[in-house]
Amino acid sequence: MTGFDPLAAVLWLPLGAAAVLAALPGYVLPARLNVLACLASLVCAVSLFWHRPPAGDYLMVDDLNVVFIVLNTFVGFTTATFSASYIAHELQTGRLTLGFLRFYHAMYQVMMFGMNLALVANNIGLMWVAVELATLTTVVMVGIYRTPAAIEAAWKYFILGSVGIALALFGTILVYLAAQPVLGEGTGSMVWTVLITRAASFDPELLNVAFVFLLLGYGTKVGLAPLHAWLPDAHAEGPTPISAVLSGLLLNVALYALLRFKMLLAANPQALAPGPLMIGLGLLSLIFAGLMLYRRVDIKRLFAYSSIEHMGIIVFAFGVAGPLGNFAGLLQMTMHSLTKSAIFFTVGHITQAKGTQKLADMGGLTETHPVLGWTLVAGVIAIAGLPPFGVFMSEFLLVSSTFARQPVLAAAVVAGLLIAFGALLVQITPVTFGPPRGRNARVHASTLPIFAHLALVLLGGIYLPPALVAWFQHVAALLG
Amino acid sequence: MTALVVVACIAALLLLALAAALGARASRATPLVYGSTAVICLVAFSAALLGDDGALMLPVGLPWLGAHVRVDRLAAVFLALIDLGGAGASLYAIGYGRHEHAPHRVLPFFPAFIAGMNLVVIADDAYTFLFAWELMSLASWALVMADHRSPDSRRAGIVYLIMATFSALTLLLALGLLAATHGSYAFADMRAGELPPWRAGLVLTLALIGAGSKAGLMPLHAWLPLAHPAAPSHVSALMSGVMTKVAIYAFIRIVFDLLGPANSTWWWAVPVLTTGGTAAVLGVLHALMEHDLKRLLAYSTIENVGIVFIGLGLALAFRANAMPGAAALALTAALFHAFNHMLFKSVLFFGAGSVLVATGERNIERLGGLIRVMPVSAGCVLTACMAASALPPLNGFASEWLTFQTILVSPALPQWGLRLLVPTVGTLLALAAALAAACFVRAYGIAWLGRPRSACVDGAHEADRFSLAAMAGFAALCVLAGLFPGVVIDALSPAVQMVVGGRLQPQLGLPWLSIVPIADRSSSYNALAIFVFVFCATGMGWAALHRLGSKAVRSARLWDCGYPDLGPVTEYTAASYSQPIRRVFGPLVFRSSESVVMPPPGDMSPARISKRMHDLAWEALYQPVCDAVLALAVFFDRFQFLTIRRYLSFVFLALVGLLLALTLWQ
Amino acid sequence: MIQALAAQGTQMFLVLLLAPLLTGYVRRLKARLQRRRGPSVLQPYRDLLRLLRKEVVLPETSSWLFRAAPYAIFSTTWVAAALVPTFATELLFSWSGDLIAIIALLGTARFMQALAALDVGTSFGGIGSSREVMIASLAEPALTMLVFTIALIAGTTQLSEMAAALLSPTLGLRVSLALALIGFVIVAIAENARIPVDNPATHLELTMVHEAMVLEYSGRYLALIEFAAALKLLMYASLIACIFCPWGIATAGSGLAKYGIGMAAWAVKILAAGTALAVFETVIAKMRVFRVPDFLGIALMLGLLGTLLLFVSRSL
Amino acid sequence: MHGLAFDIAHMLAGALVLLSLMMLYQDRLYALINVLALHALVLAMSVAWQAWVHDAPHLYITAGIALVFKAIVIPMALRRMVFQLRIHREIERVVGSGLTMLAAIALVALSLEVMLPVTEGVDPVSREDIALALSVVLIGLLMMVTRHNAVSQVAGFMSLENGIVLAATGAQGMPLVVEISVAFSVLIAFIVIGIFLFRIRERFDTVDVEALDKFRGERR
Repeated sequence: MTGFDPLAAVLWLPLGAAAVLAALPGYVLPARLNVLACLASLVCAVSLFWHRPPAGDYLMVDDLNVVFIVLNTFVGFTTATFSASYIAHELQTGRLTLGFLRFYHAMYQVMMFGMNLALVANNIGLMWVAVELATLTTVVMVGIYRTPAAIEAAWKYFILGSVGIALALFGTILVYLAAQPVLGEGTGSMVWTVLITRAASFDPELLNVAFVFLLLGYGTKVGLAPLHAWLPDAHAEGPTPISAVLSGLLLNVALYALLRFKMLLAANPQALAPGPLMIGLGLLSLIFAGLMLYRRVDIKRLFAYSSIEHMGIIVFAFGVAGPLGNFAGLLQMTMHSLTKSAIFFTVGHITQAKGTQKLADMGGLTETHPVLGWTLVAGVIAIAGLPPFGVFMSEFLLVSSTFARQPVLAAAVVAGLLIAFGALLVQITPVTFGPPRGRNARVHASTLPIFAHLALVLLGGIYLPPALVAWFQHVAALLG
Repeated sequence: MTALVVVACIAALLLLALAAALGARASRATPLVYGSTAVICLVAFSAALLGDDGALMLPVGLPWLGAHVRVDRLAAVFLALIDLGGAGASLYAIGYGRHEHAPHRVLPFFPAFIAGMNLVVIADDAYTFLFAWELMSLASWALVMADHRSPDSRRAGIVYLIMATFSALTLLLALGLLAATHGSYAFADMRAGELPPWRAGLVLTLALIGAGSKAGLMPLHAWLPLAHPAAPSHVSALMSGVMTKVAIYAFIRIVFDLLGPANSTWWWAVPVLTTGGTAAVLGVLHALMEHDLKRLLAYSTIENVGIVFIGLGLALAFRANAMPGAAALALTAALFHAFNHMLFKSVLFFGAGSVLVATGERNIERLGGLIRVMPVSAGCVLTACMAASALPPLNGFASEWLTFQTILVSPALPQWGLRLLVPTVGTLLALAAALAAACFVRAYGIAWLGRPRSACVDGAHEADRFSLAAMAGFAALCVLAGLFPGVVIDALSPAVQMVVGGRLQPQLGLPWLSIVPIADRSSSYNALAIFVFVFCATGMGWAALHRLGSKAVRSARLWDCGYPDLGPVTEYTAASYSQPIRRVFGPLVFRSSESVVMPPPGDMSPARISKRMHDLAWEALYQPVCDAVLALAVFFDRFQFLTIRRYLSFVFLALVGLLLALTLWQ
Repeated sequence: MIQALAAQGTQMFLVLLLAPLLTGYVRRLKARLQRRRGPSVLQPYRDLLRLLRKEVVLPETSSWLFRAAPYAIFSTTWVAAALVPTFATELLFSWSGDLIAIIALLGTARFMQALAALDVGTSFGGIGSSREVMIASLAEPALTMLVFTIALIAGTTQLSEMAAALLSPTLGLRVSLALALIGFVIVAIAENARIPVDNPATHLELTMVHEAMVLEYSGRYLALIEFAAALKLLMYASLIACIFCPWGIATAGSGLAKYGIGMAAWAVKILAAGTALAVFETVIAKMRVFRVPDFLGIALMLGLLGTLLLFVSRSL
Repeated sequence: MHGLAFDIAHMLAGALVLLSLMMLYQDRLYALINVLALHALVLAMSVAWQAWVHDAPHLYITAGIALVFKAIVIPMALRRMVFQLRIHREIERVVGSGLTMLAAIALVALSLEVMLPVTEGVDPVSREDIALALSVVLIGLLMMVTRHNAVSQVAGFMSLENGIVLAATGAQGMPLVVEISVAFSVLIAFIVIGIFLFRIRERFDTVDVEALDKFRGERR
């Protein structure tokens, strides 16, 4: 490999694109350029499958993150495609101006950079910085409409996110402190690949305290109840592409960070098993979000709560651990991000067609907008964990493997799943079926990203590529 | 080989579904799709009937396991049942489907629904099984939502899909427990497992809840009378006649096959018998109170499922006591009844569909006199009604007769609990059978006989020839299965042998085509002979009357004990028809009450009677859950409206709390 | 074989021949008990003949079912009656249906009758049909439970085998059997539309059950239905006789003399049953329709109790 | 580590906790901002002392940032804001100051109880620093939770962040400390700019965070 380093490209491409986009006026060209940059990042990310550079002090690629980088760039690409048609409509209706659009595109790339960096970071400090960067960019994106509600959402996101990030940093410092007596001072004590090999000799009690901070810190970004408050509003008030990215990617990135630390704890036999904490928070999030779904009036907020619910399931899965639990968690992360972003794409078009986000003002979509309506139905079915979609497989593995060991927990999960499913069904049935309600504008929908996501999710329920399975199994073993 | 054919049929059905989704609005789509479905079903049916056992592994599904499919004798029986029902419904739908308002909401899901049911039956690992199970639920949900503009359909769809998911999750838990012993999701490994008794009992309970809620056992039936009627009639026939059988299959597969005889205990029969008996009686009582033709049929499905579960419970009891012969009798009765129910319930739903097409009405209080405008349909439906009422010489009686014979064997059971329970269940069964007859007299008498009660009957016309062919075909099968029960019993016996390790003696070799379940001495039944007798007796009676008696016939106005005819308004209504039975059972089962407002003497205003009935299962089981969830939702809703400071205090409290916990723990 | 066939044929036509006689006898006796002279015992035959010769008046609103039903009612009842051993057991076709099947055959007859009552679309037809199915829905399970009781004692549901088993000296006296007898009588009264459940002689609309159902029938159709009712009464009498006092009944293949004894015994039993019925109907009053479930509930409870006792005693 | 260096480091960290408590006690915004500046100053001294003791020159940058940015620029900006928005008299507590102080003292105890037993293997300075830093962090959070006012919330967040920087510098040889402190400064700048940019006074008529309520969405 001479000259071309895909890892560097994955990072530099978005950054460079951000600089260019910040300078370009208009919206057609920047939108296309945005898509193009994302596509290029995706190609580079895919090439990581074949050329894995050795882990350095700052960056690395391994079985865990290679999947997530590709997922990240893929969803980034499809979201950019969706965003191109979405933003055009927003310009027409005057919700955004050209100046903001320039800012939007640049920020989009910076955000992609931040997330990619967080995923490939080998240094826990660098990872923290990257997550913070991604958070800050999404904050400004959420507030981009500058309506009072958007500003309020952004403000809430910002304050809660900042506190979370501070706690995560404190946890990171504690991890360093735990590593320092073993690995000595300096960079080495923050390099993840080094940490994991020596984790067994760290002070377990310090690691425990560190994990509490990391769980709460990154958990805030993940949106676990009761730290979730920013999430629904940020999803609901920002532009829909950003909602898709938030749910589909940013939550994953934060969770990924949490997973890295969980692996450290798993590698230390004396450390407190993080299971009970994660199980508790996961269950709380699942059931809480499930109940919150019932009284939502805003469609985007509805699906935002569904994201909380899924994050709860995923964190629960990792808490239960074991090869099947971890596998289920990883699969669920992947499938959720694909499905949820597809749902947000659909919802974006629907809200444009209906001119509102209020559930009460929508109805009979399968009749007025058959493609959007049925896609929403498919998306909801997929996200609810029904076959033939991929979430079904992960929930199948999770529930069945948990029940034999901890019947009460599995029963609680089943109850939570049912509560949430009932809510989604009750909420979405009048939207997609029944007599049409509200405005019925035609939209020029870009259905390709939606179908691509749903096709992948469908494939996930039927057939998983052996390579992916092997990686996940390897990672699942590391996760303990 | 059979496995391959069935898998190919499933694939073909799924492709057909896809094609239908893309081309549902084409002009000839309806006959094409239904015709192809019928052909594919027939292929699968003959493969199941003629084929051999075999297994297949497809490289999809769970990554490290693959999708296992296997056709064994049990699966073959249910495959035959599903595909026969599917073929009949498709044939019916070629005609019926022309009246569909929105064919694009039905056509794609219909083949998928049948494919899902087929796949459930041949699945040989937990993932494929549940995948197919949910596919079946989803497709049928979409069919229930076909008439999406009606609020009832939407409500039915919501309740149905939630209950279906509940049942799938319960089965998932059951299979998860089974899988835990060997850590493998393949059925082959589950069979080998030896479970601690409490675990096996838990699996049984979960399977009963999961499969039972799909089959419509009380009190988990709430979705069934909502969803079955909401779907188009040919789909109702499939859901009632076939899908409930798939649920029964699931129960047999898990409890009889996967749990295996080694794990079984006698008390398992207790919950199965109790729920079965309760469902049988309560189902038919609900049906008796119902005015909606299709809902009535749906409740009758609950009754029949209950009867099947009584058979299954008896089989469990006998198997646990190592009495394979008796267990075989019980299981044969159950499977036979399942098959019969598929036949007659399909005809009944087809008939209801034809009535719906002809009159646009499902409320029997507004029907009447249809026998004169739809004579052929009326004959088919009458046959099915008689079969459903367990009257000889039709098939429904044959299977109930077998069930009664099984109950008569049960004093040989060593457990006291069962000895007390079985006769009680026998009473329930007898009660259910008698009430079923009452129910179908009422349904048929009010809807098809008498004088038209509303104008909607005026424009009615006979159904089209495809519908008639389907109805007549299945009605003929009802008669044939009733006259030659031995054929069906013999066809079932390999499956019975596989599941409980015993079988009935071959029936076809017996003289005069009688069926003898246990021994010559104890009981035998020959439907053919009875039929011939009745036939001859009728002939003799007819001949004698026409030789000896007057042939004069005069048509005249109604006499009615001399009352002047006040028109069809004075006809007996369905509500008043069931009033005596409501008086007897209502206070207990429905907490029903009646109040009469009688005007004072001299006042010319009409007297009024009003009745109040409660659906106790809904009020005791579902309403509290709904209320609790909604109350919690309202309570938690306030967390959407807090200030940032309060949210921050959650973070703060979580942090302090966790740190405190950690300190205390360390 | 020939003999069995002959016996079977004899029985079939014997029940046909004697059914109206029993009805006539009961009527006559009742009249005498009420100090009336009453019609001749042969009056039912005359009634039937008279009806046969009358023209049929069909209501305009009736359908083919209305005309077909009498035949079905008559033939199923007749077959049921022919399957019950009267003077001899193990007739040629007795294996073709056991007691459960016989009861179900009567159910078919009732099903058709209830439908025919609804066919013309009058309120009287409806009231009768509705009450009939209510009574049947209680009587039938009661009967089934009683059959269970007896079947458990005899170890069979075949009537011939039952009679043989109950004749066997090893049986002894059973409580369950007594319970079953009482239950059986109650059910028989209800099924045959006798007092106190129904009054065969009434035409007071509020109390009619069976009569309300056949109001619109006339001529030969009515004759068939009346005949079927008479057959049913005879059948129940024979049934009770065959099960609870099978003494004297001939078995297959025994000589003509035995058959003669059997016939004589049967005649005595039937006469006794008729007398008992007449006396009972004279001393008791008709009950309200909504008391009937209680009455039948007793039979059901007796059946269940009998079965439970047997289930339990089997273990001792 | 020789005694004097340890004592001075300890004293500075202790002073930071004390200042946090003082900040919690303040009722007036101007006074609060003054204490905040003092807090940052002490932090800068502490960081500089660490740099001196451990001979880690890059920490001087952190100290410099703390001094210039947090002790001078931000307090000035906040003052200006308070002046412009005319809220210098406003300060709303959720709970009384006595109760808050008690809670704060409990938090200090908790953080010592949490940190000291688990850091036995660590260098004593780091150990003290990290324990006291946790107290500062928790008190900062407490402050954010117990005040309605946006400016005092910023102050709370800044003290929280000061605690983290103290912990980061206390952890000997930790890389990226400078980068982290820069990142944090950017964060704080964002917050302050945010308040300016959104002109909360103009839009919402008050800086009180409770006033944002009506935009919480979902109000029916």
